[in-house]
Amino acid sequence: MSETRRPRLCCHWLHACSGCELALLNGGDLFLGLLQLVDIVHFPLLLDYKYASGAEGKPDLPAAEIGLVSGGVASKNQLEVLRTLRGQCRILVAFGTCASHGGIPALRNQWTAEQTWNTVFQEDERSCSGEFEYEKWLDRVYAIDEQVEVDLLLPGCPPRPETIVATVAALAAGHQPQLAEKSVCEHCPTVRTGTGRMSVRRFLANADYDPEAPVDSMRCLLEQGLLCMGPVTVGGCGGREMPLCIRARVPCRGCYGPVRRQGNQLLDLLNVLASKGIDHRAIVDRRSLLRFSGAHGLLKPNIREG
Amino acid sequence: MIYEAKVNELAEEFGVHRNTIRNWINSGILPAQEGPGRRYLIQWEDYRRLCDKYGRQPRLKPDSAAPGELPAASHSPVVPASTPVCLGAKAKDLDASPGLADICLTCGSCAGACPISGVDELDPRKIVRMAFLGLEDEVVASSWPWKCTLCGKCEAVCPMNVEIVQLLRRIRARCDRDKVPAAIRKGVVTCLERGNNLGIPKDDFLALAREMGEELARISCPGFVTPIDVRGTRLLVTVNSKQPFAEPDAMTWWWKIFHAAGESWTISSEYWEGINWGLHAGDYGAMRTMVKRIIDNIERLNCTALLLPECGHAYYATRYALERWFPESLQQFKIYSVFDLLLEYLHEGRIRLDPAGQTKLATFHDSCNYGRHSLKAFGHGYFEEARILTKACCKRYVDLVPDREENYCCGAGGGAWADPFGAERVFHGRIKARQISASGAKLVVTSCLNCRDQILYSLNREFNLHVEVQFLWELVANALVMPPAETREARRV
Amino acid sequence: MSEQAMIGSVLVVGGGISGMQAALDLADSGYFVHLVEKTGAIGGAMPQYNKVFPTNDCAMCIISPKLVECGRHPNIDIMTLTTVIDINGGAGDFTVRVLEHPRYVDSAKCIACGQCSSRCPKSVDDSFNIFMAKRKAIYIKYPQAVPLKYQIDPQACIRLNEPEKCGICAEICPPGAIDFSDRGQERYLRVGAVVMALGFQPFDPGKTRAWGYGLYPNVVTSLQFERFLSPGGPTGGVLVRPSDRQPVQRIAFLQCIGSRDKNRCNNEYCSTVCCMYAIKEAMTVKEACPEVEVTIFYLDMRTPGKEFERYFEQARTERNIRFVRSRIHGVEPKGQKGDLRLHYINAHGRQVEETVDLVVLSVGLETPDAMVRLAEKIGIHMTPDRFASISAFMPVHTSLQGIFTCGAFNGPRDIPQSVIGGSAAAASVAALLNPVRHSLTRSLPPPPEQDVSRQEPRIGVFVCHCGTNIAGVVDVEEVAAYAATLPQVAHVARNLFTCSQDTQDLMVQQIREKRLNRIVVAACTPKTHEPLFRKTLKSAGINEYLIEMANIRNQNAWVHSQEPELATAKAKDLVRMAVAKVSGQTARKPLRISIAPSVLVIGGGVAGMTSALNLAEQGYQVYLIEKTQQLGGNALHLYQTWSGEHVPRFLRELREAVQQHPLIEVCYTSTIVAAGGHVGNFTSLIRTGTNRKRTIDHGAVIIATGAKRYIPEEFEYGKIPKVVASIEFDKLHMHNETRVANGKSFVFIQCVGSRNRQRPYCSKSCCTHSIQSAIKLKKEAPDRRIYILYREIRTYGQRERIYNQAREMGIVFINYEQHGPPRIRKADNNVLVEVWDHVLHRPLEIRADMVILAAAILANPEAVALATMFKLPLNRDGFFEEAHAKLRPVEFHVDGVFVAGLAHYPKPLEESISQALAAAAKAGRLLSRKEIALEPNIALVDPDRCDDCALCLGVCPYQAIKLAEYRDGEGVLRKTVTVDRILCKGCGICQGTCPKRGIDVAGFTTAQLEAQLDAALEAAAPAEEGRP
Amino acid sequence: MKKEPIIIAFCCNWCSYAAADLAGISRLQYPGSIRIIRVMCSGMVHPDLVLQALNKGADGVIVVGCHLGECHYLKGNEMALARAEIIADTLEDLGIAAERFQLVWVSSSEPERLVAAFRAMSERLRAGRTPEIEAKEAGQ
Repeated sequence: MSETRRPRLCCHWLHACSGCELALLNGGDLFLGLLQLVDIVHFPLLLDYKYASGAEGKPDLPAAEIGLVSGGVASKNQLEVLRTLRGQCRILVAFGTCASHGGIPALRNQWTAEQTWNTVFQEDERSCSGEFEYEKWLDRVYAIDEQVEVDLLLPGCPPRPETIVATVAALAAGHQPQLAEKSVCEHCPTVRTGTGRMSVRRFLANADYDPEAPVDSMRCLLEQGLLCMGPVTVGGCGGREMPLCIRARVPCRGCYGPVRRQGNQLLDLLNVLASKGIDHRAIVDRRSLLRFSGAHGLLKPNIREG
Repeated sequence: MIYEAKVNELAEEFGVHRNTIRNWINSGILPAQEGPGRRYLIQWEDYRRLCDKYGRQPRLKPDSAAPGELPAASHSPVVPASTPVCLGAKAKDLDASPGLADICLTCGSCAGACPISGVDELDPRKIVRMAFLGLEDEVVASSWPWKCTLCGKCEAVCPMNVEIVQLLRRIRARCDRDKVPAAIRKGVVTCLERGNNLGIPKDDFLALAREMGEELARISCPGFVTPIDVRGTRLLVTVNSKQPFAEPDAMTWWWKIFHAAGESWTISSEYWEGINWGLHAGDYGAMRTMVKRIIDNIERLNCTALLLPECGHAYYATRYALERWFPESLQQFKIYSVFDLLLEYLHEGRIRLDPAGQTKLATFHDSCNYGRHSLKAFGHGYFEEARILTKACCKRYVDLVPDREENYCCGAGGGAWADPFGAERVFHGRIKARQISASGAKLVVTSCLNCRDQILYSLNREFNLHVEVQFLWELVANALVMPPAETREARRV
Repeated sequence: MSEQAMIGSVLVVGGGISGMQAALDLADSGYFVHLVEKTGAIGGAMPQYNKVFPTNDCAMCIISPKLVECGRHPNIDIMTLTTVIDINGGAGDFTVRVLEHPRYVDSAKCIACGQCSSRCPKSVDDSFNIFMAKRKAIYIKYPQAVPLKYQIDPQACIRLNEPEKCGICAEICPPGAIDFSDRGQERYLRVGAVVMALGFQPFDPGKTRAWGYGLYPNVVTSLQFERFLSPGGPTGGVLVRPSDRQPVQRIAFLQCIGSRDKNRCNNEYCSTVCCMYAIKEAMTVKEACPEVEVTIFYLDMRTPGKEFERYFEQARTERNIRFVRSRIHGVEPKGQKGDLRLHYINAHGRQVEETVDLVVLSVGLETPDAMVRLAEKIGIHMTPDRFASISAFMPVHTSLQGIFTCGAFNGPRDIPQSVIGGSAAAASVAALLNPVRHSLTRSLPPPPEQDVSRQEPRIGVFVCHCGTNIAGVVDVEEVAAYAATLPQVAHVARNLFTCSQDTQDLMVQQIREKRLNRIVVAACTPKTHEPLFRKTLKSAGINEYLIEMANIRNQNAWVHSQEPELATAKAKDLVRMAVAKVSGQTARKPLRISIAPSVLVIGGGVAGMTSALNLAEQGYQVYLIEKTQQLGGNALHLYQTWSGEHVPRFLRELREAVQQHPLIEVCYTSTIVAAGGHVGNFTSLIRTGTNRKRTIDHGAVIIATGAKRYIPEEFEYGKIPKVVASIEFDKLHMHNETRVANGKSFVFIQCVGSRNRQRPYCSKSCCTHSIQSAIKLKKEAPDRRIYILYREIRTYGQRERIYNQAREMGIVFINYEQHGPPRIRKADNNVLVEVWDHVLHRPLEIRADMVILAAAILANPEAVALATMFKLPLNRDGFFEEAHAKLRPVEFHVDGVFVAGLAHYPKPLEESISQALAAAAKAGRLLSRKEIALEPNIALVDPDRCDDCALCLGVCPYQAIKLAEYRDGEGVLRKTVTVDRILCKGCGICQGTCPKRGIDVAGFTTAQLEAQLDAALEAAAPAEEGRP
Repeated sequence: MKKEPIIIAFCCNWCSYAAADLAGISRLQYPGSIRIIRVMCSGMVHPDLVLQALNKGADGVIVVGCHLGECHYLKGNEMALARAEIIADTLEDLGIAAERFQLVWVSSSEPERLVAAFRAMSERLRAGRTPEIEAKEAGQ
């Protein structure tokens, strides 16, 4: 291995939608620049590379210095691939919110695998009929750090292209990537007073604002009574600029996952509401607040309903 | 409901002896039928009446009464409870001094200390309260003043120093004379009319005294002659008329001591009675007259000291009357208590005592009059003296608990021995009996005739005490080491 | 006396709680204090108690920090074994002759190692344990004594009585502190004022045989019983019969032993405290052994103090303590086994005989003869009850100017009243000696604090035996050995009493030698003892907050006393948790703020005026806020004090003094509408009568807003004109209105609106008040018939005299507790009162010309608004709740705010005045410092985590959190969360709210709590998954 | 023999911590597997700490605050009450037995009440109503 050789990048998807990979591509020039820094050795979205089973029936994946894994782990096969990736990559990055916290697919953790199976594949008329070979499911959807050791979380649904490229670039250069550690509020310019209305408005309700006036004259959406998940969600969606949803004057949906790695967006937000004297039971389907972070056992089948 | 109980259970419950229960049953105080297993069947109502009578909290209640609920206090004997007492309607005059009732805190110390409080509703606190609230007529009309032995235990414990005994004496004084128990009333009248309580004619008495003297000389005191109306002697000695009447030998114990001590003494041929039931009857006029007679005797016989032996109340009444009505005569002669005199003999070596003869475990019972009453009235109670003397005559001694100021009355004081309330008297004495049994003493020494009679004749029998009871001077007389005749003679000069 | 000639030091005679309080308040207010104590250690009677009522705190635990505070104070000179011989001179300059008795141990050398005592061959009865245990001839008074120096009992010491013999202590004493040639010496002290806190002695019931004390071993005094209940007592807190060490099954408390008695003693007065301490002792027994039958035989249960009535009620209903209204005349033995027999008459007049195992005599308080003699020698007037004669208007002034008194020497009283008295005396001294404040005090700067923030934690663990309290259950050696194995622990030590003075010195030494920078004390509770250890850290030169206590006594040894192994294991866990927590502890600096030298006094009644006048005399500006047009408050309705002093005259003089004082500004018809700020710097908004608003800056607040009267709804009040409330009656009486003037029969009904379900408290002053009125009526016309219908007569203390006087005058007292309240109806021209007599159990009928209702005192409803403004708690009855019922009776947890008078609880005038002076003392003590240090137990923002989401702003109950704007490095306008260090009280509600751990209360950070949690669960097997 | 359930008790400095001290003074006895963590106010306890404790092996968690209306900090216990509801709901969501968490009010003078709460929770947990059993019961 020559000393000038660029670090290899292995990018793989598991229980994912490919949005993260597309975000990387959306980086455009930035992505091209990245090609100067790393050698992409595996990237299913770009390279139609089938990883045949290896010698002992293991997935055959190339070794790399940097591994980006998007999506959570939902099947035995995915688990096997993940373990292989962990073995092959020196730095393993959970790429996007699904890999970091379960993401949207982990919403199904509210039910047992069996329930989901029956609902989706048996009861729904639209489901495919006929004989298919399905992958063998795990009991629930896991974030990848529940199964293997992960070196870095790069959350986002999807992550911001600039952040992806900067992160890979930093890793390639052997630096610690600079990722947002604080919540969405950090760069939210809305007007906060620490007080607010003591009720929860429906999520879809519109915020009060003057469309002509800049966002920084708009009142904090949470203080307006909108269920904004900004305070419990890690920032980064807007870079050092205004968060994206706020930019659109809608509340944060929490897509970057919890602000603390161990945090629980549902519990933290309910706690905020409770502390402010808001009846949290006014929220319809509170568990949907874990829509992006239902892995790590935070969403569980409701045994009482079951 | 039928109350089923064994005699000993009832005895335990009422704090009396089995004999007392049997007596109650036999006398009809407690109607009861003999039942199986040596049990008695008692109607609940009868049982409750007995509890009321003796002021006890019923141990059992009829099934209908809620547990823990106390039956309503029973009614006043005079006025039914439903009739309210109108306060302020009538001016009260019994308790002229606040110390007699007003300062009462109604704390209940007196009632707790009184051995018969609750018996027939008698309760010192209640009496004080009634006097205070102007209900003295009810008190005066009741039998309480005569069931009370005036022992003063109530007064001794009163934190406010309410003079309860004084109040009761006043109440006694208020009673119509025909309400005064017959024996007392008669005793006073007889004494006033005939010179002594029992009306013993002078000649009979003098003859008896002489005879007894001769016998004493023959048995133990050679040369003894009963000194009657001997002028110029030091000591005038009175006589309790009960003794010449019932147990003349008892007089000679003192005579023997005088003889041994070489005392110069005499008995008066007139008005020799020492008993003063004016005190018990609340008849202060009679009391004064009787004491005046003694003063006259002293003056007539030119004595310089007075001794009233035999009974606690005689000493108390006489000294009290002297201090109250004849203070000047106390300048002329000295009044001795039995203790003062005996101790003087002992300390001056005029008598010698040998305890060897008395091996029974002895105890001393403090009479109320020599004890508490003297302490209060004269500033000194004869507690230690009695014990020094008793111990000088007995090898083994034990105190009653409690004793001295806290001693319990024998139950027969204040004239009660002569009163018609025998059942109450026995009930009163139950604590004394218990004290005596608990002490283990087999010999009870006392300085009062009433106490002696109550313990010896009543409690002994009622409570199976099996104790010997002696007067202090009887004990001393028996322990005397008689000196040779010349010593006595020498001393007399 | 000219001001120049005054002396800026004070003599406090008596080292009990009252004297200690006076000394501390004075020393902190700028006066040097000589604290003279006749025994070998300060503390007075309180260290002997097991618990205190009604809080049930451990007495030793709450007094111990005060002892140490006195012991350490640079401006308090404690002189033990010292008696005052004579006092000469006058106010401002006294010369005091004192005699220091020989200790025979050089205090400067003694290290309190205790070797002397362990080797001393002579044992004598220990008076601290009321002769139920032994001590040596060389001894310390009690283990936590201050000063902790041994002393030789010259009566007992072999060597001192027979020269040539023994002398073992001198031979083995490591520092050679024993000095048999010690002769003691006379000294002369020059002081500006004297505070006499001479204290009391318990009545000796052995003077009479009636109660069997000294005759039967199972008759004990209440103080002995305290020792039996005390874990440090002769039985280690286990209740057994003294005669045979068998368990106790039945206990009887006999009340009024040596009180309210002129027969067996000459103490006519009520000792005030016995009812409550009897309940307390009974409750303690019942808590430990509910099956024990406890009966209290009483005459009147006197529970008039704050929360006392509830305590009484709790004892009766929840604890099943039996209360029998019957005074027991005597105690007799039953049988030979130690049983005792009581004979009494129950409420129904029936005889009852009971057998009990143990009789506790609730002995009263009296002034020791020696103290009476001293007072006589100095020339202080005494009352017939042998207490210092004081005026209700000047409750801490003796008859001699410049000599003040406090505590039980002023009449029997409980701890809070003694503490209040101590403070009140201090206030009076401070006013007298104001010109020479700070003239003789010294301040010792603490050693420089070393910065340990960059050092690795080097933790020192000090494991306390607490005598046998901990070591008797927990294997402390094992715990210490275990502590040594914990990470970062650099030093472990064990101490017999970690809180004792000598151990403190030892700790300082070890911290320095071993370069310790975090300390764990495994001992009792931080609630009482952390402040003490913090001072120790300070003297060792490290930041005082680098400490954590592992509570292995209260929350371990004592609650698992039967399971030593478990307790030892738990102690290790607790130490591990404390070590984990302390390693995350950071140094904090107290916040120094300057103080506005002025006081806002709210309420122009007697309490408010008294506080105002005293503070003005102390030289501070006072704003006195009165909502009406005149000063005087409730006292305007009063005619005389219990002792017959004329209130209107006093009120007029007080009012004039207040109005004329240049430093007092009275704001009439004014109310507070808003308040802000904090200790030292309050800002209050006042609305005046003209509806103008005005802002006042002040350093302290005294709340003296008084109380309201109850308007009766019972007894036909308002329906029959001859039924009036007592306050109305007083007015009619004062003006000799015809109903009164012609009246021949008067009935007073007590407890109208008090002591019921709705208001379960006693209004405290009504019994005294009604009796006074009755006496006055009777004096005017002796043929008047006067009846007082009561439930309990509560003429506590020397007030009992007027109760006795009333009865002597023929006033009739009828108790209606048993048979129910009286019935009132109109009859012709007068009122017919029907009531049952409690002795005769018969109905009584009284034709009354007037019926006077002793109506309750109610909390001022305006207190609620004030409480909200100043963030103060109210109790269930609406009265202000002080910081601690026993030892902080005029303070709040909110610094700089004090309470006095009826706003705190119903009380008679003299107690209001005392409390007002005490509040002034506290305010003066605060203002005498130019600046104060605030506890930095506040929330801190972690800038690395906080993202200014502002969620914490709204949840803060003190509005202490704000968003501040700033421009960042790039010039962008940003916001940041800031915490007002003064407003913040450190509750941590913000911490519980923040989703990102961006804000933490110092000393209780989430990281620290987590560390504790992890340490606690270290051994527990985690659930099967990493996260649920 | 069943292991004593491990219970973490977050005790408010002003009420229950003092009550726990008083329990000692009164020599009340309670199970030895209770670990008290002192907090300044029940309102200081973030629900996350409760969940953490349960995750890290505690069988039960008890948060003890002052009686409503008696909070030393005016309203911290009201916070704790509101939080207790969300904790309860979260436990339900997670299928954790509700008995494993409890909020109790105790004043500083009510050690018996505190001890009774400790004992009651310990006994409840020892009775075996663990989440696993709960799940089984629900499944039947």
